[in-house]
Amino acid sequence: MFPFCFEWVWDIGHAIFFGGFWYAISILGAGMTYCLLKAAYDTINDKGDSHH
Amino acid sequence: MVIDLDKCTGCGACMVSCMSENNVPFKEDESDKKLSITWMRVYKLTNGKSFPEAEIVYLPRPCQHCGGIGDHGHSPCVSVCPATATDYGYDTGIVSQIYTRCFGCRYCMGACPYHARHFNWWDPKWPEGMENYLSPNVSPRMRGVVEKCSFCYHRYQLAREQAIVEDREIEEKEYQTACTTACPAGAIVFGDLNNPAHKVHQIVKPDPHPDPMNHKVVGKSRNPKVFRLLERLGTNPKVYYMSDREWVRKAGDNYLKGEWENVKTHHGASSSHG
Amino acid sequence: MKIDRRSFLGLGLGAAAGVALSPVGVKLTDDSSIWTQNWPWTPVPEDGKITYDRSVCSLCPGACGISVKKINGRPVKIEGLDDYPINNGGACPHGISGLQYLYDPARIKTPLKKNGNKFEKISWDEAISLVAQKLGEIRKSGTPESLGLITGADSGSMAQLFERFMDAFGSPNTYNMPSLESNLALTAAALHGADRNLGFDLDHSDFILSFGAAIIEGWGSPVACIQANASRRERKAKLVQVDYRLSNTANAADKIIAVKPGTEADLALGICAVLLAKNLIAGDVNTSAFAAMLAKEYTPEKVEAITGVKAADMEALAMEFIKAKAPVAVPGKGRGDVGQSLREFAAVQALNALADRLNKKGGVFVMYPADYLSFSENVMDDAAKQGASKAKLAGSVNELVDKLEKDGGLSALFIYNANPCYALNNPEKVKVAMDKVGFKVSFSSFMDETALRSDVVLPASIFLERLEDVVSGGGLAKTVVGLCRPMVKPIFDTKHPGDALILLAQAMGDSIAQSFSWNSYDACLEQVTGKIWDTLSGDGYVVIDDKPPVGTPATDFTFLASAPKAAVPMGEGDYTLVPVDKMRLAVGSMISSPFAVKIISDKVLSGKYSVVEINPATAGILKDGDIAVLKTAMGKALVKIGFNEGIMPGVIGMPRGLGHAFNNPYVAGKGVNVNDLIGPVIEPGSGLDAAFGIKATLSKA
Amino acid sequence: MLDDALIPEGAKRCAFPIFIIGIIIVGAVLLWGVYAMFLCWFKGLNQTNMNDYYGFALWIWADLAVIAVGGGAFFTGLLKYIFKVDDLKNIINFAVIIGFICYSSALLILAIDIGQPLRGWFIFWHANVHSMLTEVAYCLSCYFAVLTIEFIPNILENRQVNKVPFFHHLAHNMHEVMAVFAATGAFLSFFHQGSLGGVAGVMFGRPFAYREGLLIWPWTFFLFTWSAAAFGPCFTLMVTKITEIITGKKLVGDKTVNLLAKISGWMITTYIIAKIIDTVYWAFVTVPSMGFELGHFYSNNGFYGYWILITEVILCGVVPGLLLINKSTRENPTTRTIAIILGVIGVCLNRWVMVLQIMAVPVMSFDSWALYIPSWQEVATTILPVAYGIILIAVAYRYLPVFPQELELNEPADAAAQN
Repeated sequence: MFPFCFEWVWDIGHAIFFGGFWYAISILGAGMTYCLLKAAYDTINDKGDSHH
Repeated sequence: MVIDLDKCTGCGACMVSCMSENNVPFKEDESDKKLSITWMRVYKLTNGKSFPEAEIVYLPRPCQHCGGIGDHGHSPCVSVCPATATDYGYDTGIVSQIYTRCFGCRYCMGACPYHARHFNWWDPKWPEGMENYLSPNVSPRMRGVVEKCSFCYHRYQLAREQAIVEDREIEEKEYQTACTTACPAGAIVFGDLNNPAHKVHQIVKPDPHPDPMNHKVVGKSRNPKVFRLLERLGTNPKVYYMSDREWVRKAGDNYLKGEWENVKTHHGASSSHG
Repeated sequence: MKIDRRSFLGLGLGAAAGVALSPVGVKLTDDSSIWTQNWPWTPVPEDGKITYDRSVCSLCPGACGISVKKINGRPVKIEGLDDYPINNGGACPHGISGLQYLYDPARIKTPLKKNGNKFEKISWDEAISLVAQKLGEIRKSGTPESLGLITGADSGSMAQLFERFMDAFGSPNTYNMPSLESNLALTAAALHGADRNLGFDLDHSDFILSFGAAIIEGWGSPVACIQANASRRERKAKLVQVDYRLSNTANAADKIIAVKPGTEADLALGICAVLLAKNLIAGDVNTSAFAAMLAKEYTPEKVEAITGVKAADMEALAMEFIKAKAPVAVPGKGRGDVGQSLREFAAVQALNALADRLNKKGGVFVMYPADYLSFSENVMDDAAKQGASKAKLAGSVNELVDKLEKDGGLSALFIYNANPCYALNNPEKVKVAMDKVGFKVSFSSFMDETALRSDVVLPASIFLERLEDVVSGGGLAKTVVGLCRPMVKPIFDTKHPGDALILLAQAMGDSIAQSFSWNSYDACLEQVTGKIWDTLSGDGYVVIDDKPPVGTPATDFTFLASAPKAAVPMGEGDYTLVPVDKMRLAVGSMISSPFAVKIISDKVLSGKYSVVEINPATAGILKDGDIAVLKTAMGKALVKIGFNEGIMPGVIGMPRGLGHAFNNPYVAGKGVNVNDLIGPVIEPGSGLDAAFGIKATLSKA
Repeated sequence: MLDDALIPEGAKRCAFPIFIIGIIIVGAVLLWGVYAMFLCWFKGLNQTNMNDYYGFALWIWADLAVIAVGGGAFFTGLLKYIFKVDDLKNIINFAVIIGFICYSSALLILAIDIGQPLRGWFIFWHANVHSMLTEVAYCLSCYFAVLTIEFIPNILENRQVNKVPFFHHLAHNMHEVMAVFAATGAFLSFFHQGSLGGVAGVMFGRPFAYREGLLIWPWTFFLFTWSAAAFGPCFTLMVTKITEIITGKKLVGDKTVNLLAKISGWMITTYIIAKIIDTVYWAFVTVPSMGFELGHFYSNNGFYGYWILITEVILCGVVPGLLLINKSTRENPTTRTIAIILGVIGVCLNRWVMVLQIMAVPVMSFDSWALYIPSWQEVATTILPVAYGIILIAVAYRYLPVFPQELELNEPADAAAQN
């Protein structure tokens, strides 16, 4: 899972597999962080009109 | 490993020797063989004819230590284990099993066509006092993990350590599996298939080239009396079987109607090249 | 302050986030997995220095050399001993399982005394004095001959020690359980004179004609025989098996001669007749009466009618046999122990004699018992002399059972190396007979069927705990004395039966004590094996002799000339039930280990059921896997049907060695004891139980 | 009612006590399953009827099945957020909830199925990237995260929760970027649905399972993804139908239903064509090369015959496909429902075959068929997720605005109720 796990090898298989994995994870992470921060921001300077 | 099926008497010494060497547990009822942990299992095959034409053969089945398609080390079980708990030793050709890492998904059992892998459905339990005969060279397995024949890897380790200390190669007789040494009929021969000095190599004469008829297959025997189980699947086992009886050799694999006739002739023919 | 929903939710989330981010979760996950890798209830064997120790296995008469692997002196593995003259390196499943016997919690852990129908633990002192006192009373009453001994061992110092005790006590009533050894000795006595053994030189024969002998399934010295068979293949020596089912031996044979069960002797005699008729027999053996009998009773046609073997085939076989360089005929179907007749053994041996195969390389050796023991003169008082000179109660253990069951006759009985309440046919009758004996002393290591019925148990240490001389038996063509050495101190409060006997003798006092003046069995052994002790204790074995004996012994055919009748199976029914010996199942006084039971095929034992072999052709409405009722004149049992193309139609093969009834869930309560279904048929003259089978019926349960 | 405050504005729900009674009844079944689950955890897998021939059995089938039918979530999401098929907004929430249930169930079942649950995480930590199961585990858990993310806004829209400005804004913002999540989800789903197929396809020791393929991916990889996308919506529609029957309300407009049904129909048809091609190639090229005739896999045993192949491919594949692409049968509620049900059965049957029949077929010439019947513990733990699903749907339906169309579709009923 991590380069420091002993069965890790720097080969194409690991590159593709974990490349994809960490990519997906970071997207989800980033997305959620964005939403949370944005929500916090909106809450502070409350725009009640954010309904639509 | 080569097993001479014509010598095997089905006495079961190999099974017991294996169990006692590798701390294999036992239950009160072991008659359901699908729940019975036997790293080495002796199958009984019949030729289907009636007395007195009937014939049987006993076929001992340890883990076949497959090299996988093209013998690249991707054994059916090794390639599927999600946790790298079973691995192929490129130096020894032995398929290992790390009990403390296996988490019991049993995918390897599904992938193995030989049913050489067994699951610990129960906690291993020895009658009070009997755990005294357990050997420290092989750790007893805990419930919920898969186990299988290791070609007595611990014996290899001991022999190797000795050899390293004395700075030399391991000798043939130094590393023999428990089933081999136990067999009263001397039906099991064990050694390094790649070492021309070893008896197994001399019997099997493995063909280093891919089989022209099926490129998945490597290391086919050039001895017409010798065959492997399910060779056509391309599992490339390291266990070879030997028999003078044609019906026995045929039973080692699956053939379409009429196919055997050509295959058996080819079998001999393959000794021509390589 | 007032906590409103917002701050409350906020706090909640904060806490959750906090825990999630803290290392607690990770740590717990990791620890839990480490815990699963070291579950306290999964044993961790103690490591240590590896050593190997050599000894001899005495579980069966095979007498194989074994090598015991130890860790810090703790035995962990048994393997065959390389270069041992009997099994050089090979081993059988039972020997390898030896350690399971050693540590078995089901062993008898202390001396026991029957109290009502329960056993209570007693000390060795109590036990010895109790037995001594009981025996003392018997001697006082002036009937020392009413002490009996049933034993399995017939050779070695232990056998002689028991004999010595019986003599010193004053009783002739020693009986051996039927074994291949005893049957061969009986045969030799009938044909060549008393006190001889027969050894079959399978290693050098080029044509083995086996009359049902399960040569690779436990006959004789199992490992030696299996190795002989393996070498036979390399030597291109032929094996012809006379049998009514595809035993593993028959399967390994080059040819099978299918005979009706129980007609092996007739075939042998038929072949003799052919040889005589063709005048192909050796030398000038006086065979007149015998020859006449054969010419009359065993014409090829008659033999064909009896055995089912075509006359032509029999003649061809006879010719093949006599033309072979080194042929040998082997008697004793199955393991050659129970259900054998002297007629059959003698007929086969007669064939060997006529073919001039006695004392020839690759033939039969008529050997004198290994004479390496020198006991000092036995001290016998008058009572002893009188008693010992009295006639035996019966001619054989089977006849003894009859006698006891009818009108008793023994006031005390020793049982050593024997389990008659299981191993003899119709054990129920044996139990009744046993109950007629006032006082029974068992020297067993396990609470088997017979020990259960005894009044005192003097638990024996098993072979891994004792020093003993073990003589090769089992029809081997050589005599090897091996030394069984203690691999560990006794695990439980058991004693070497030799020591128990010595203690007992000394407790009895006067003449008996004088006969047993050693202070331990070990000392006794060293003394009586004087001539060979040094080599024995040094090399671990002594080869007494492995060459063909010189000269050709005379053969007396009178027993056969009297045209003894063949045993007829009891009762009626469309099937003949025959016991089947399996290599993986221990028989006689030996009980299968958990490992042995584990490797039994599910075509032999299925759950609680014995699986019987039956040819589909004669199975009638029964299907493979059905549960059926097997009925004989002796009783009935529930069995599972196992279709087997390899058995003669009309014959039911039932595994021997199952159905033990005592408290050990791993090896007992599994299947049926085939002996329960078979009644003894005593052969006149030999006293052997010649019941090779019994008529039976099968019906769907 | 005491939970009025939580019920979506204007929506009508059954009386609270009735609701609770319903929950209790289903909850009883749930507890039964939980009991069995703990038996398996504490006593070990000897509680099951699995054996060394059946390392994979009922549970793995259940896993594959729920994930297949759960495929409706990713596919609907894909269509809605990426291909902007806007009509699907009326069913997307529900699709997500069903997906959430399916995937959480799958993870739970896996946690029971493995012999060493406490070491389950080794599959991540000591990952063997060549194993299809590793791929499954990764994508499965990642996609489960996606589903949770997709589910959250719906929860936050609960009347009370939504009053909290932060949650209100969070829900809003998550809707904004949902396309990104949906895309990631689709990507992940493609792989784990596929690798579930790969699990069987790569077993070259098992001729019944083995398939040739593209690069490292056997054909079953693509077939599984495809079938999940094809039959998943059927399941979504089926559950919607059931919910409608139970609530006695129309919850999703016919336009949406028919649209989804149509898409599903075309997917099924195309899938089944591919499946037939695959089967034929496997039967007449792959398998003979290993020495087997097709008949070997469908004879000499008491259960598996050609019937199972025909049922899966024709009756539960071709038939629903055609019924759903044909306008008249699609828009006829009866035939549509029949097609949908057949479809769901079909995909489940396919997963059964690809798990249990593989284990049953003898490979060594001297081996024999192995059949198996699950123990009650296995059955109970397999029913557990169903009960849990029912409860979750009930609660979600009661307290969350799951169906945007609910009010408009049920106005007359509401009006009637008001006067």
